[in-house]
Amino acid sequence: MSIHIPILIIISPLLAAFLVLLSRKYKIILATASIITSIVFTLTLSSRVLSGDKVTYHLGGWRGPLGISLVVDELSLFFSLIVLGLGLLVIVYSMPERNYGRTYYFLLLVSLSSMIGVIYTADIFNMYVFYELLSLAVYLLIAYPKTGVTLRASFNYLIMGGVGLSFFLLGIGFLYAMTGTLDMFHIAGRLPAAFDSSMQMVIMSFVLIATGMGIKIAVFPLHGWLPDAHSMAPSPVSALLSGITVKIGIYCLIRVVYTVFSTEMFLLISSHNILIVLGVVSLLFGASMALVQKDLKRLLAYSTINQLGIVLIGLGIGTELGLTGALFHVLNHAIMKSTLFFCAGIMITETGTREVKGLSGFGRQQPAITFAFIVASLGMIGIPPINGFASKWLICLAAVEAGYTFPVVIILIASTIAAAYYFRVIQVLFGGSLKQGPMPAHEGEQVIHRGNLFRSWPIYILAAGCLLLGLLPALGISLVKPAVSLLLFHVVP
Amino acid sequence: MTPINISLLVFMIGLYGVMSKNNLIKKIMGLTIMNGSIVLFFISIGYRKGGLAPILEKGTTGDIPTIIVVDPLPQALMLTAIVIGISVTALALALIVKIYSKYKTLDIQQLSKER
Amino acid sequence: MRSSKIIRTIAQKLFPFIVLFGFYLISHGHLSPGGGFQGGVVLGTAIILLALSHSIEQTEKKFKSRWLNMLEKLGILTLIFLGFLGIFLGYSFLSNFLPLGKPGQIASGGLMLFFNIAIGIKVAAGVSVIFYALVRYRGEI
Amino acid sequence: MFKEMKKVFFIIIILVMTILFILSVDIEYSNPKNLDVANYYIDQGLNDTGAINLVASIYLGYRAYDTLMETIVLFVAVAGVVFCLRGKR
Repeated sequence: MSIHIPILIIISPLLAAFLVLLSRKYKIILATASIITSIVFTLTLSSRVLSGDKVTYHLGGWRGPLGISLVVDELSLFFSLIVLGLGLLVIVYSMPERNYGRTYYFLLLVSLSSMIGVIYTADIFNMYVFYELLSLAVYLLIAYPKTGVTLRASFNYLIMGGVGLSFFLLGIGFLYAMTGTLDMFHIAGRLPAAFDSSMQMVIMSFVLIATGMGIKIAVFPLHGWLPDAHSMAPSPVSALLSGITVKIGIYCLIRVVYTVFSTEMFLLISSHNILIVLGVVSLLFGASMALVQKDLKRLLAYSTINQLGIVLIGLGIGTELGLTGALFHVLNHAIMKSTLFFCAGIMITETGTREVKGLSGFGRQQPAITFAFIVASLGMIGIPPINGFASKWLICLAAVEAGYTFPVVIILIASTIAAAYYFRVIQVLFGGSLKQGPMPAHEGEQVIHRGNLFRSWPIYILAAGCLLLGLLPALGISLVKPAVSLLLFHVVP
Repeated sequence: MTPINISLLVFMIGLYGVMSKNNLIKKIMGLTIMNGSIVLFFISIGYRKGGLAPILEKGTTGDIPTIIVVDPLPQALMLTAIVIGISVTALALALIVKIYSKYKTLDIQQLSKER
Repeated sequence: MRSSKIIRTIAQKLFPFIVLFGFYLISHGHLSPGGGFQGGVVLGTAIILLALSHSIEQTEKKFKSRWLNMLEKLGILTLIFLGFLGIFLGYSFLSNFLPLGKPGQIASGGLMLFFNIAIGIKVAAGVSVIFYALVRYRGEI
Repeated sequence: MFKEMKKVFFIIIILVMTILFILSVDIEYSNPKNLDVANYYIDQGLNDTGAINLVASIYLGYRAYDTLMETIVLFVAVAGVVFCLRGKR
């Protein structure tokens, strides 16, 4: 049974998703149990993976370029642990909400399982299929409240995401025409020969795939869908989108750049400079747009564009230090942004408004939640004892080492702007007394109490994670280190 | 002009439709055109000169076929891609129906003005 | 709205043949052009034709949308179960554990026939459920 | 005025991209390279999976996992359509 673990990790949430649709009562228990099962399976794999050998599973027994195989290596293990851990917290956070029915949990489980599918697969077309499944589930999760704004945001995302995935599929077609196979490791083995004979096609396929993924991770000129989608969705879904789903795009980009197109080819077509430029532009854009927002969740959404720019800069530098910083920042951003969105969800239900101004006095009412919010936002700015500082510092160090001084200046400027907008929110939180504005429709004290219990646990856990990773950055770096050494010094099997 | 070039041209036409049209349904049409062009692209990169459809004769017992057959893999991939395209289109049309019943318009300029 | 008698009669007479053709496509998917998706869409079209020519309510009495929903879930659960059967029998997920027959016969594909049937039923139910949902929607238009 | 400018701008961008695209494509039509995997499917597909329709032997045999996921994609779309359009009749 132990050789079947990789497929069981993917199938168990998927099976639970369909069982959720069939049973009326046990939806939450089923969802939680299946995710916990997947986490346990992943942890049993981790010792084998970290000791250095890849876990490979051939679906249907067809190996090599013939069929589809699942490969769990250090990079996919790292990303799948982030996805499963945060996914469990998202499910726990959305438990107290009564009007999330069966369809909600179904879509949540399908999206989590398809994310793991994207991460584990070694076949590039299968990656496309899973990405499309993930996108469909996410469009529906955004449109879940069925109000006009969410439907519009979901439709915008559908159009942009559809175009992006079409680009991705066309890039896959180019790769297939050049190499005649779809398995990523085999493509990587055959691509240098194709590069010698027709360089422009290799470049074109890279451009197509990078554009497709660029739409999904919302780099500057292609970011149009993100602020609406991330801010209008229900709060747990916002945390899911901003914390995990965007990271899947980054994973695909890393996979394609470092496994399919090798590092040498990446440097040869000088795409690292393009990544750095895009990162710098979206960093500045996200920071300056977040500064002028009045809506709390929209501010957080623009902040996501800002932080993803930093990750792109780290990826573009491409040295060992830069990659370590980038992957560490992926982990940190996932933790911090989910904390912020969880807190924002509580703030919005308590005060009944989405405006930053309406939050005044919340800090005195619920000090613990506010403390978590402050910890996470200090991490976003990059103030030393919190985890965001460590990864930003690593990226800056790598940039200086590799001779890029300009991005460092930009990162520092953007951090100052981030400080400006986060401190504005914090100031309002401790400002005057809570205005008795339009209070939300709370019926019955009991619901609120139960809600607060389940809603605050995930926040405390995540905030503790922020502090832990900030005080002991060596812990986080030791998580990232195997993946980086795999990416830079890998051998094609 | 081989079918490969034509498929890329059609892809760009679809992209133009998605980007420049204001009507939501026309945007979805553009998406469908892009999907169709990708199907044409994949089928034409698998074509061999004089190739027949990849279905062997009824009597063969596993010998190497003497006839030339086109590459079956892109065709199998496109079966998947077509179904995915249909799913996206169906979902988008359902969203459009719902959006229309909320805002009474399909024009994206007017939609972005409404709050 | 009532369609004319000619259309109703022809649709009624055509219905069994379309269903037959759909099942032919599904069951011969590994022998000739066709397969689960194509056959399933043809089956779904048969129901749509009946609903368009007769009234929707009349068709819904015969093909209840609750049953169609159940059939759809059943199709997918069958697929996943067939995949797991491979694991239990000592092969890997989704592997073909049945013996292969003589090429060209209907039993030659092993498990493929069952895959095709499950997919076909699921697609037929899905297409008709989409049709019902779009037709019955009475928003504030 | 502004609208027409936008349209012309789009058309120019699309034309430039198309020309770049078509110039970059370097595939010989009707004479594909790297046929080893495809030839394996054509030669051994019947022995391996027992289906004389090679496309079916790929999408139900070698790549059945893709087909399973594609079915689930269709299911999610159906569930989404029903979810979007139900209620308030």
